[in-house]
Amino acid sequence: MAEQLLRAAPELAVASAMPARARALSGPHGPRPRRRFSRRNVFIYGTLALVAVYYLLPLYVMVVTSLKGMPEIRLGNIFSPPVEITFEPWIKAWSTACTGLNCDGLSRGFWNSVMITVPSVFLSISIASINGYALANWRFKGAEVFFTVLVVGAFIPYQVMLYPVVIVLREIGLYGSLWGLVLVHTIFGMPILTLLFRNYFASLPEELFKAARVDGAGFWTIYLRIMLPMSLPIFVVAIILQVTGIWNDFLFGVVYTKPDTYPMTVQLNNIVNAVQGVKEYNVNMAATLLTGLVPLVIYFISGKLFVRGIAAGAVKG
Amino acid sequence: TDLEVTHWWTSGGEAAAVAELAKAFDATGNKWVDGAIAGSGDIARPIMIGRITGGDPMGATQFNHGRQAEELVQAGLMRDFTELAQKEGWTKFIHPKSLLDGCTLDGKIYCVPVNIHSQQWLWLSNKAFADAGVAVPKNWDEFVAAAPALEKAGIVPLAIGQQPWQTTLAFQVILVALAGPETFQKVFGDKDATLAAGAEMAKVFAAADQARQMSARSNVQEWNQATSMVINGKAGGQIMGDWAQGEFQVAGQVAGKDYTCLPGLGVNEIISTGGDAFYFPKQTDPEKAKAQEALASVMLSPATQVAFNLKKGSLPVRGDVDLNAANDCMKKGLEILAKGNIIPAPDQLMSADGVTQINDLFVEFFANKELSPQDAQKRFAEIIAAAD
Amino acid sequence: MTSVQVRDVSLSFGAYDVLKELNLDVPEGEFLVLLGPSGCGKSTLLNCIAGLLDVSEGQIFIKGKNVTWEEPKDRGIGMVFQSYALYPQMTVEGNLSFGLKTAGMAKDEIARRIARAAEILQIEPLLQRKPAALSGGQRQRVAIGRALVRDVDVFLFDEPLSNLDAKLRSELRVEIKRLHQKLANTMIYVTHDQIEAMTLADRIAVMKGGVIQQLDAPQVIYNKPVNRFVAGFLGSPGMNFLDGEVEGDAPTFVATDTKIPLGRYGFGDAAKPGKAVFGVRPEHIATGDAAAAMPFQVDARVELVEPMGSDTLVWTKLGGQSFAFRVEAERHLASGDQLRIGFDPARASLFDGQSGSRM
Amino acid sequence: MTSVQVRDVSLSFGAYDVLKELNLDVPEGEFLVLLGPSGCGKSTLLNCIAGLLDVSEGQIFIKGKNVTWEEPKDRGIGMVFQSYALYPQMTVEGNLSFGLKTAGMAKDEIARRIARAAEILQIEPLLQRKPAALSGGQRQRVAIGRALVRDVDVFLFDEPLSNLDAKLRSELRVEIKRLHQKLANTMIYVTHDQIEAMTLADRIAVMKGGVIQQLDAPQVIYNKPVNRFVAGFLGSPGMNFLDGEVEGDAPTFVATDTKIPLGRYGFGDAAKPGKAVFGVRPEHIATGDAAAAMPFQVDARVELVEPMGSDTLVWTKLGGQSFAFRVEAERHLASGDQLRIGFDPARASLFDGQSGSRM
Amino acid sequence: MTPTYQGRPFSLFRNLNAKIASIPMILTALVIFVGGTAWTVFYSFTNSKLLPRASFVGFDQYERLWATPRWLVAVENLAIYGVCTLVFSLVIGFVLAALMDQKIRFENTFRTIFLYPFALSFIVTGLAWQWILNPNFGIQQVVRNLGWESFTFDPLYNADIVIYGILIAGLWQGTGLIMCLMLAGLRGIDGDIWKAARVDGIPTWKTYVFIVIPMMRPVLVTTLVIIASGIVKVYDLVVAQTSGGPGIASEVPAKYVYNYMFLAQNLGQGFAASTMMLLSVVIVIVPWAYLEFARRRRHG
Ligand SMILES: Nc1ncnc2c1ncn2[C@@H]1O[C@H](COP(=O)(O)OP(=O)(O)OP(=O)(O)O)[C@@H](O)[C@H]1O
Ligand SMILES: Nc1ncnc2c1ncn2[C@@H]1O[C@H](COP(=O)(O)OP(=O)(O)OP(=O)(O)O)[C@@H](O)[C@H]1O
Ligand SMILES: [Mg+2]
Ligand SMILES: [Mg+2]
Repeated sequence: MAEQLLRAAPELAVASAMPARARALSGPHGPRPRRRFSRRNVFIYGTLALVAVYYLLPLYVMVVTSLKGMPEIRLGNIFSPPVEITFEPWIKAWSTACTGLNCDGLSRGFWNSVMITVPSVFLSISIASINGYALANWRFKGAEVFFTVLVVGAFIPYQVMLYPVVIVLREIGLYGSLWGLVLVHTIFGMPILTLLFRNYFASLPEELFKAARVDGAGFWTIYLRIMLPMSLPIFVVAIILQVTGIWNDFLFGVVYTKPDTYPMTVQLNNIVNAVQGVKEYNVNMAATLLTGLVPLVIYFISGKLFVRGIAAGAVKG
Repeated sequence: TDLEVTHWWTSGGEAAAVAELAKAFDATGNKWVDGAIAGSGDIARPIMIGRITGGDPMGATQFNHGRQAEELVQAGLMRDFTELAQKEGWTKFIHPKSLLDGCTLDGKIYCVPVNIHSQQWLWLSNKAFADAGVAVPKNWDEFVAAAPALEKAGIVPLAIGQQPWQTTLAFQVILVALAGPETFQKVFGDKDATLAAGAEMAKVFAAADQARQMSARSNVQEWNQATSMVINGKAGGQIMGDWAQGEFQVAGQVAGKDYTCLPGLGVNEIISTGGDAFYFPKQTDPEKAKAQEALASVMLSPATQVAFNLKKGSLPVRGDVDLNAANDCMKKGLEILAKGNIIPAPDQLMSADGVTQINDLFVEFFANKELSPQDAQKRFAEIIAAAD
Repeated sequence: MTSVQVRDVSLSFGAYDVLKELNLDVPEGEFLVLLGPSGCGKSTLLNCIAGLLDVSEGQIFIKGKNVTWEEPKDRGIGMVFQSYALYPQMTVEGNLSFGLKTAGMAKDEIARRIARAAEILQIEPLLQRKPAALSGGQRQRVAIGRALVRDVDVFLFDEPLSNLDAKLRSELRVEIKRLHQKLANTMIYVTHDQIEAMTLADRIAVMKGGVIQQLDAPQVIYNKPVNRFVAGFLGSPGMNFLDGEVEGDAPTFVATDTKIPLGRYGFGDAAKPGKAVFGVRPEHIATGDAAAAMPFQVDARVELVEPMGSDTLVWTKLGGQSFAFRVEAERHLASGDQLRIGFDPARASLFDGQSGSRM
Repeated sequence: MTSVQVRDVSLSFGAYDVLKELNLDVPEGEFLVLLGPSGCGKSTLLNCIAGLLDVSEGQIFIKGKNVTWEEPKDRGIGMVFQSYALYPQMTVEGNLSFGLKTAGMAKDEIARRIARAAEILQIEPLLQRKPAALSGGQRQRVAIGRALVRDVDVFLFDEPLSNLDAKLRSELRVEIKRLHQKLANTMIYVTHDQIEAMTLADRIAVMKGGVIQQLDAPQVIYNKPVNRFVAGFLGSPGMNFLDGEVEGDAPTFVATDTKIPLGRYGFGDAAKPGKAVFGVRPEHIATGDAAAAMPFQVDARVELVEPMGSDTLVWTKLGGQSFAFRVEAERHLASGDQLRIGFDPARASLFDGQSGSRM
Repeated sequence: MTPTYQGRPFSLFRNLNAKIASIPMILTALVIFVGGTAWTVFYSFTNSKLLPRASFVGFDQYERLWATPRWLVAVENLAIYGVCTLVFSLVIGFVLAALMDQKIRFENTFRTIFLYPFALSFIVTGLAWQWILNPNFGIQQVVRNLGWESFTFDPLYNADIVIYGILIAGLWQGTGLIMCLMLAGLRGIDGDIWKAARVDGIPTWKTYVFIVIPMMRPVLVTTLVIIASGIVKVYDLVVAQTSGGPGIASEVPAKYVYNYMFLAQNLGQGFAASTMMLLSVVIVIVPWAYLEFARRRRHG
């Protein structure tokens, strides 16, 4: 029993492993005794586990459903695990689900999404980070005013902007092109990203910037050689936010592109929103999961950096 | 020439129908580039408008004909097909005439109607009435009378999905059926507000009130879920367009035996002639323009019409084609069409703005039990008065 | 009676042992200073006494009661932090009363205690201000007040002055000293500033690497450091160290050309031949006439002069090694000057070359 | 020849004036220290000279050239910051070469300069390390090296030592002093540590509220402060101030029962009757036999004794006010002891009661 | 006096590079946000239908807007949704962050679990929850199958509570990020404060409520901006979950705007509605921004 306890609580084990002292200590000594199932721990882990269930439930349902056949879905309830696992829905969602006449599932949209996301993320982050840098380190008259406008802009529903943006894109001749869409993502990503970058750069020691200026480095040299190498955490945050946002975007993707460049979400919408006919829930769920896969993978890879980056960029007002 | 065609036909049957159009078009030596967007006009329309006003128009695009595209036409963004229509004699074979009227503005023809969809149907589950121990009703009044029996048997008398357009559809169907086509024409076409506020319409609102009571327990979102309630005998009936028939067919049910269809709610055997049409935004490339003409004539060719409408489950726009394969209910519809008991769809009579407002009203009416029929009628009359 | 007793306390963070079987007895009313370089475990020890860290091993007694497993609030201690850790959004009064209110003390008793603390610390006019509106010194007094109102037996200070500028620091130092004389509580005070340590302490515990090197009265530590580390750590300017060897039977310290006879000055037996370090403090070196009276004398050449206002530090070379001494500010010396210096080896220290401990 | 000239420079942040028509001339090769309390505008002035802040008003000349609107790099200045501001992602070599590369200098010339700077600063073995792997002192040398390689005329230091512990600080202080002697560049050095100021400076500029209060050699500033602020700011332990009044024709300073005759000690004319503050430094006060030789003597009762190792500070009361003096560490005094103290009023300062300026 | 300004360069050219680099930001701010907004406000006074047309009708669109029950429902819903989202995501986010801050094990796992929904689009979120809340398949049916026959839980099908059904999904998607922000904030608080509170004998919850939370102001502000900007824009979620139903019970302003602009083809009405949204945003944001900046300047 005692051994079990020790194995259960490593803190205790370390302490007791030390050789017994020559002078025996009577009464309480060493670390405070801790019960593993103290009320506090039960409360903390209980709450966390309960909440985790709430968060995991939809994922579970999606995964389970996507692995069932349609008859099983009609009969059983959504929480029961699949009796017979089938990957048919996944294959269908990926490669054979139809939208109108195009029956190549999400696969086509996937590459479109990649081609939209990569330049959009790159450009929006580049511009926002330069903005943030200019705002934090090269304050000039009026800069804060533009910045305020930008932040207020973050609150404008996108729908309101659809029309003016169509006009702007038409006027500069980018309407319907990939670059038009990239521009739109850059514009609408700018408020929050600029805010993040500005706060981050402002939290870096100002002396570093001054030292570089004394060394003769100009605006761009300082940005590229001094600031960028120090900004990994905030770039991770920005990349996560933008990849998530742009990858999941539906509205801009559908309004500002053509059918052969529709992103994955449009395909997803087509698959799940086929109003007439029987809903293939399993295919829908598989398509849903497939669409969310890229941002999810990025999250799992960079979760720790994300929190650190947020701490760096968001907290310092 | 490649021609991009946008539409929102993405379900199985619809896609198959579109494939027919594409096949026929490809046969002319051009190529159909499919630009399907699922999720009905709400999602597709801003894209189309955006593309057209943004200066990057598609080759052709689906629109509900009627007044939706009016301004685009007025702004000179749409192609005029009068010449082609005269050459091919569209006016001669398109039946009913009202279909082409919807495409006509200032005497010029701007669109190509491809099918007719009718909404005025009440679908009944024979099993449900058998379970409740009452006879299958022959008209709306019998249906209302049978409702308590259904309720007692634990059956929802009337299934209505919660999406806004379904409740509006139900109301309009009731209106046409109970008040008759003249009233419909006067109210929606001539915007006769006095009539809208009058006794005739009060009857309609009372009926709608009954409908909403009967549908109180139908807890479904989508129309096909409601239909499947009828199919399973969990609901007595559903007011829905002719496309519901596809569901019964998929479930292997037979008209007359397993289910019953009552056009015009069995009161006024009338159907509306709404439907889908294609518009052709102006193109700068003459090659594309030629392809557009080819597409327009292909869409109206008899062979395409038959092939397309059989797949789509709708009625052809040509009076001169023969549909042998049609089932009972469809034949009922063809008969009515032949008799000329037709009315135009509200879309053709009223601007989208007005239609939306009326939709909103009925959506609210069905959802909000506190809104009395009298108040609803008053608001209805106001909308009609303000509409253009 | 001992007020705080630390018995065989060890503490490790993972594999890293911060405190190693540390023992410490603090009598009641004593002002004990923990002095040591950064990272030596001073704060850790203080946190163990306060109950903010669990010891890995050993016991802690306060007023004879074993408090090893007690909560901090039940130990009868009050603590003042380097950053003061005042609750920023509460007024001074709120800061003082928050703990008492939480303990459910009666309103009038709270008011009485705050009034008393405020009077002692002279912060009556500040009671309604927020910490942001206080100067460093005022903040520090509030932080002390927070401990004061709780009527604790032992005050723990963790570098309470290190955030302040020199002037304020010396003022507050005096205040703390006065406060101690007034309250006569036991106080344990962490610092790495040796002036603070010297002026405040009844006894100083010099720590290094989690071990107490020497625990004694300031003067003893200053004048008789037990090892080279303690000797070097105290004193500013620091002690002069000469590396060399002890030679011969009548022991003599030899660093290149400099020979310092040790025999007669109390080093007799301890000074075993071998490598050694000879240490002498700059202020124990006499110049001019005074030098002539010293047992050991040598000629030196001035290398660098550092006037420090109150006096001047002069750098020279002895046995080829840097050697500094202090002269009055009025003496005007310049680089290159020659002069005679002398000191009394009896006041110097001799450390073992290997272990560094005092011979 | 003047190396740096600041003419009528004002600077304000919004409505808040940080510098007010400030003038400053620094001759070539001088080591000038800017000393002052936190927030007085020292860094701001330095940044103006470096061109990192735009002045609101006034001009700045370096080597006779008007550089008011020049870029920092074109001013011939090098700057060393409190946190060193080393580029963390570059090696030491990268840090040193960054400015030169940016300026497009030839590779071999860069290498030559780095080699020279590394030699002077003795950082050759560190060239391939990153800043994170350096100790505080090494970092500081790299930071200086960064200015050194650029062959600048003027070095600007912004509190380069304030992040370090006392021991390292005093070592590096000596190094900087040596460097100045070797390079003979103009150096402007910001600090709020007066020991640094006293030991390093050729001249000290004491600032307060954006205004230079006194600009003079350290000894002058220490011994003849122009006002009470300067007097109080320098010296640790600080100068004793007695509030009182100057009375009579043969002027006498009176604080309650203490009367200090001034007439004979050089205050003659300046000492006008009225409120005044009498200041005397603790180390100018003699005790015992030495006191007997002083022109002014008084009996005092010891209130508090602060042993500081090298010497001991004794607190007493004079004219009802706190009064401290310094005795050797060997003197054992205790609270309550009576003794005679004395000082020479000629070495004291007398300030106007209102304006605080020296009489 | 000229000599003082001798050689002072034309101020436009100082920091020229910074200004050039800021051109994208300035253009975006001016052309898109200010320009687009002005354009929208301008056409809200017209009776534009499908295409913008400058035929003015004064405040007609606004009068109609405020007489439209659908708009009123939308505003009411947004208010409920907004307040609840604000309160719940702050509370839940904070509580989770506080629990995560207790030096727990598996912190990484928990954090990933709480954060992953943020990676999913609203379409996905809406769909998943629509399904779980579906009375025929989802939770309700499962509980009934367990034997509790009368159990009812169908928020998406009950007009009175549908907005809460949307809230459940919205919170599921968004609280993870809030938790991360809060956690970052908590980690930024001086450890001595905790020690001081422990010595004072202040219970943990009290320390959080009375000491820690007031100290987290900057994080709270950032969090608030993020939550609030999300609330105003809520659209996809509603569309994916309920399409505004049952009836119009889950209508929201952004959807109203969208529908009127593109479905009803009444741009004027849509613009009027969006102008109202902008106005409310401005009313909330501008005083706050002003306070923030004014406060900064004073503290330097
Ligand atoms: N939570 C911790 N985890 C791991 N190591 C720690 C932790 N806290 C302190 N240490 C280490 O323990 C050692 C002693 O730390 P402590 O804070 O007691 O030093 P200190 O003497 O107070 O130093 P300072 O003068 O800088 O405050 C340090 O080396 C430190 O790095
Ligand atoms: N960017 C700024 N905006 C507004 N006020 C500022 C700014 N920078 C400095 N100040 C104010 O100007 C005054 C002088 O600042 P400065 O940094 O020059 O002080 P300092 O003498 O260097 O102090 P320290 O010894 O603390 O470094 C301070 O009161 C400070 O608050
Ligand atoms: Mg410490
Ligand atoms: Mg400064």
